[in-house]
Amino acid sequence: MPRISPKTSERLAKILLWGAGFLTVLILAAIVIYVLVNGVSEINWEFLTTPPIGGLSGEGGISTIIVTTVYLILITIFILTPVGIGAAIYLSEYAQDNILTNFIRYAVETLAGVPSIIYGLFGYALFVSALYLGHSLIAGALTLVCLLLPTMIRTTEEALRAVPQEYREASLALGATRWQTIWHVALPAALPGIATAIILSTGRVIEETACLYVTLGGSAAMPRSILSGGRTLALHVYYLAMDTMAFDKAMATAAVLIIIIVIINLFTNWLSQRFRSAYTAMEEGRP
Amino acid sequence: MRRFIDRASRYVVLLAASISFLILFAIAFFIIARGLPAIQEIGLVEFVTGTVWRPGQGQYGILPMIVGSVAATFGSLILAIPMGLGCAILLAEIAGRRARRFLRPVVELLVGIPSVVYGLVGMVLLVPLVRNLGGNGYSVLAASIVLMAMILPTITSISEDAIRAVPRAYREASLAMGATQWQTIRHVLLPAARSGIGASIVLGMGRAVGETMAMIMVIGNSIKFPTSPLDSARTLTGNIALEINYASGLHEDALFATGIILLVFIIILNTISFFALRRSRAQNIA
Amino acid sequence: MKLIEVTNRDNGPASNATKIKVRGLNLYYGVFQALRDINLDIIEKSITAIIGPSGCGKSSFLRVFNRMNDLIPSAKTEGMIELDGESIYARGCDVVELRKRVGMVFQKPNPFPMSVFDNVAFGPRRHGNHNKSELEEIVERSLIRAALWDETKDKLHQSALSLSGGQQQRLCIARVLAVQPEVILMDEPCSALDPIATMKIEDLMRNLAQEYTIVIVTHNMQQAARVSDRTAFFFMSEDRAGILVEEGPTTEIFTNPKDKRTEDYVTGRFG
Amino acid sequence: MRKVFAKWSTGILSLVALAIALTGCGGALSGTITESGSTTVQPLAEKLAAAFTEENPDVEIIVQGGGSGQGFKDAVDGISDIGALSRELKTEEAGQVVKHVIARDGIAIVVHPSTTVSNLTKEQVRDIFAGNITNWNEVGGPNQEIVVISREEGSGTRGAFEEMVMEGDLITTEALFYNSNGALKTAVAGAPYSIGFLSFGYLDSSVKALSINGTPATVENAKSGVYPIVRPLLFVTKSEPEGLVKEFIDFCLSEEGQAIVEEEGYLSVT
Repeated sequence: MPRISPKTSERLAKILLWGAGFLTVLILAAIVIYVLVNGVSEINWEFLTTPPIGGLSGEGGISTIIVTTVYLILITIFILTPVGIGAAIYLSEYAQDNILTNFIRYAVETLAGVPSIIYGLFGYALFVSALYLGHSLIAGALTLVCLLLPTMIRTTEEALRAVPQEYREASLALGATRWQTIWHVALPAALPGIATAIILSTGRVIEETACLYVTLGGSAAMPRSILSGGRTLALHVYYLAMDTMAFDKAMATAAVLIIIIVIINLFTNWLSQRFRSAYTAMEEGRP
Repeated sequence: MRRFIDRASRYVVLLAASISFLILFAIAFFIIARGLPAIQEIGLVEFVTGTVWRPGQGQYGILPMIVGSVAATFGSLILAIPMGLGCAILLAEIAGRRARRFLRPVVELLVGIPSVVYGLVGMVLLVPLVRNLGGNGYSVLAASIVLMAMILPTITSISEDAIRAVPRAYREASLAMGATQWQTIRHVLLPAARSGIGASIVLGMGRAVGETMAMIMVIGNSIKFPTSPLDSARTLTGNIALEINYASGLHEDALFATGIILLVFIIILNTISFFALRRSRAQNIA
Repeated sequence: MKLIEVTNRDNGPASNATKIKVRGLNLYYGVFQALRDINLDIIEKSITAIIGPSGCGKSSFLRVFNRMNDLIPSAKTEGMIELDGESIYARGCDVVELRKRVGMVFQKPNPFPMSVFDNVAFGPRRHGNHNKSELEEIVERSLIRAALWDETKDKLHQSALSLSGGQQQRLCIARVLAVQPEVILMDEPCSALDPIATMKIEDLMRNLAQEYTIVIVTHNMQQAARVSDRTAFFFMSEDRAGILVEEGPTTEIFTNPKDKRTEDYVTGRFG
Repeated sequence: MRKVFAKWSTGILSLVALAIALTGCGGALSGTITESGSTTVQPLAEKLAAAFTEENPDVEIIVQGGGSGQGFKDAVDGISDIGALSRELKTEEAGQVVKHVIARDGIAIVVHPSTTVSNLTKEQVRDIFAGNITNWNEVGGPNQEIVVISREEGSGTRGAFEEMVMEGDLITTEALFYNSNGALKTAVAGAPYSIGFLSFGYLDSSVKALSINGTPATVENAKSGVYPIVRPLLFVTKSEPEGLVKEFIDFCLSEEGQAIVEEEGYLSVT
């Protein structure tokens, strides 16, 4: 077999590598452009502010869907944030190397890889059935909290660990208690990182389908209490695509989703950049 | 008072931390408590190697679904590994700052797109295309392509980190000996980063095995053995999501048992990637 | 005042031909100028030591010769650098070809995480030699030349990372020799090693100087005095750009420096 | 930093207020009914609920899908006040709930609109779904493989279809499966040479309904008893309904309610 000269293989390899990059861009472009081109024309004020007509006709807008999504985000984040931050504080500020800590770490690692549908099964068995919450916002939110907790803990813990140790030492040396140090020094310094974690979680609530499919019910009506069922934007896309012929509406809803996700991505990038520049400023001794 | 808050707060955060532990325990408990009796009743061997899934007739064999999940995942890996690794090398070694600034957000956005949107585009755009190749379009091939787009970012970003983490000294030593850039990548960087790359592939695999909604939308959900990429099939996850709302009694428990099998798959994959990543970190410190 | 004994050597430089010629070299990293107006001749088959305080651009200067600075996107080189009369920064110059001719040994031993054999065979293989018996011969020859054969001949297929630091550095030298370079650049090759390992490497260098042109950057003035034929003293100008203060036979630089700054440095008044 | 925390706590407070507002839905003349189950019944139930709440604005009726099996389970477990089924109760289910037939529904055999075949016998339908007939040319169509599309195990429509058409034969494993009427319709409309079965309430121009034994699938034919595949749509409650739930079921069975049933393409029970 004749060997290809190093120069030819170099050239060939680079062509293939750029090809891979190009193809990735192409995939994203195909998805985003296809959805936007087919969906954006349907998006108007009426679409956003009228409720869908019936659950299954596919006609009407997405107002109740947007409201449900917002409620679900608020309830989920409201429960998720204190638990997630608390756990992260324990792991980064208190945890010693003992069995309990190791168990917790192992749990966080493992939970992060468990697929959404398993959380769905769990939420269905515990919240929907065993706790008699039914297919409801609260059952969906609690399931999401379980799903998002590992990521929330990890991101927050990283943010806390990034706070220079000197800050804590300075605070302790001034006679502050450990908790005061955490509350007044470590947490504020880690705030942009924690905000990033919350926004990322919000994004996940918006993206999630499988676990909500089996816990949230899928009613298209306006939720009246946390015991009402509902459907989020992503679920609505699924129902529209699978249960109706309204592909135009499905595309429009998907377009709304993509626009939200792009905004969230831009926002997190901006936040993490700010976070980083805040730290470089600290390291260089500027305020 | 100050002391009291200090001491109490410690227990409060410990409690918060323990919740994650409790959740894992509760998940394991609920899935197993519901699924295990079904496995006992059906018989583990019969359940895992049975080829017919007809709950109405009391036949609960999930082998076709195991094969369906494995086939779709394997197909997606064949497509995603060269692409993802290519992108990772491009981002870590070759692309200039400007190309990187463009490519990285693209990869990030691919992560963020909800899986139903992948499913929707797959259903409307990809399935009719695949139909031209034969069959009805709802197929393992369509599922593999959709999954490829979904796991591409995982493979790309973790492999990129692994390649970046290879000590600079290796790169310089190789280049200083007159090796070309590609030779350096191929013979020095990739071997040195192989644990991290392996972990990225395993994590991508985990994501592919766990994907649910997009699979239901494009794979057709038939309960036979797929014999070609153009055949329809059903995944383990799809089986759960499709039937849980319709099931009762043993049928419902059998779906929890499907969850146990899925969970076993995932835990094996996670453990592999956990150790691979640890090894890759240890290597780069050495 | 004389603090450092310069070893008297009978063999001296084997010839007086210029191997590398540097004229009007300026090196920039972005807007920062790292080197200003360097003019220097490197004599063939001799050892040239480059000394000077930290941060005066010694390593950057060394990396000009095999164009390793190309790896830094913001780096820009001006001026003329000729290897055997041919400009190495000319448009047609092949960097890969250049690096085959100009090998480099780094500050920290950096063997690849592969076997000893694969480390030494890495270069020849990359340049297209896959003949097993030829490779075995090259590996043996290179390891003998690097005075490492006796210690490693029984563990050629063990990981190179299992060797001691000094052995690793000699392995890196063997790895360079296997490519059959004409010039070997050494960037503080002994700074991470203990005195005994250092001595072994220094002996090796003297030995290699009969065949190769060696340029060594060192912090250790005793080392420069012990091994080199010629010494170049670099210093930092006020705007932190590196400049060449003085260059000449090692004996002269250490015993009779022309410049006040050189004298201060070699007598240990600062640096 | 303190300001940021002040903002945070305001945010949290308003969240709590919101949660309370969301939960708080008391009031003497109002109440909530939850209904879940069959996706066949779902669009009808939504319309009935809309009409009922229009007359009683303080009442909320939550209508959810889930499937007939789910509807039965939810009613028994008390998760829903009313469970909806699109099939007759199984013998083992019958004793556990009180059933109310709110409408009847025909099941149409639907094909992709491009299909040239427009009539099949019940036996041919059975053979196609059992996998004994796999090509359209065996039933007078083009030489094309038949794509069989079925509902999930547990679906009421499937249960009724199996009971009335399959008569003990099993649906082939080669079939594609979807878990709602809508999903099945979308799949049939999207795949050439496909065949499936669908509630009358879902029929529209995107799919073609076949005549069975020469009888077109129309409400009239189903009502007169000529069309062979008709099943009841049920509401089930755990015990004899009272109060609000009784009001609603009575409304469904009233003249006004049954008018809506007919309007939606189902058969009234009166």
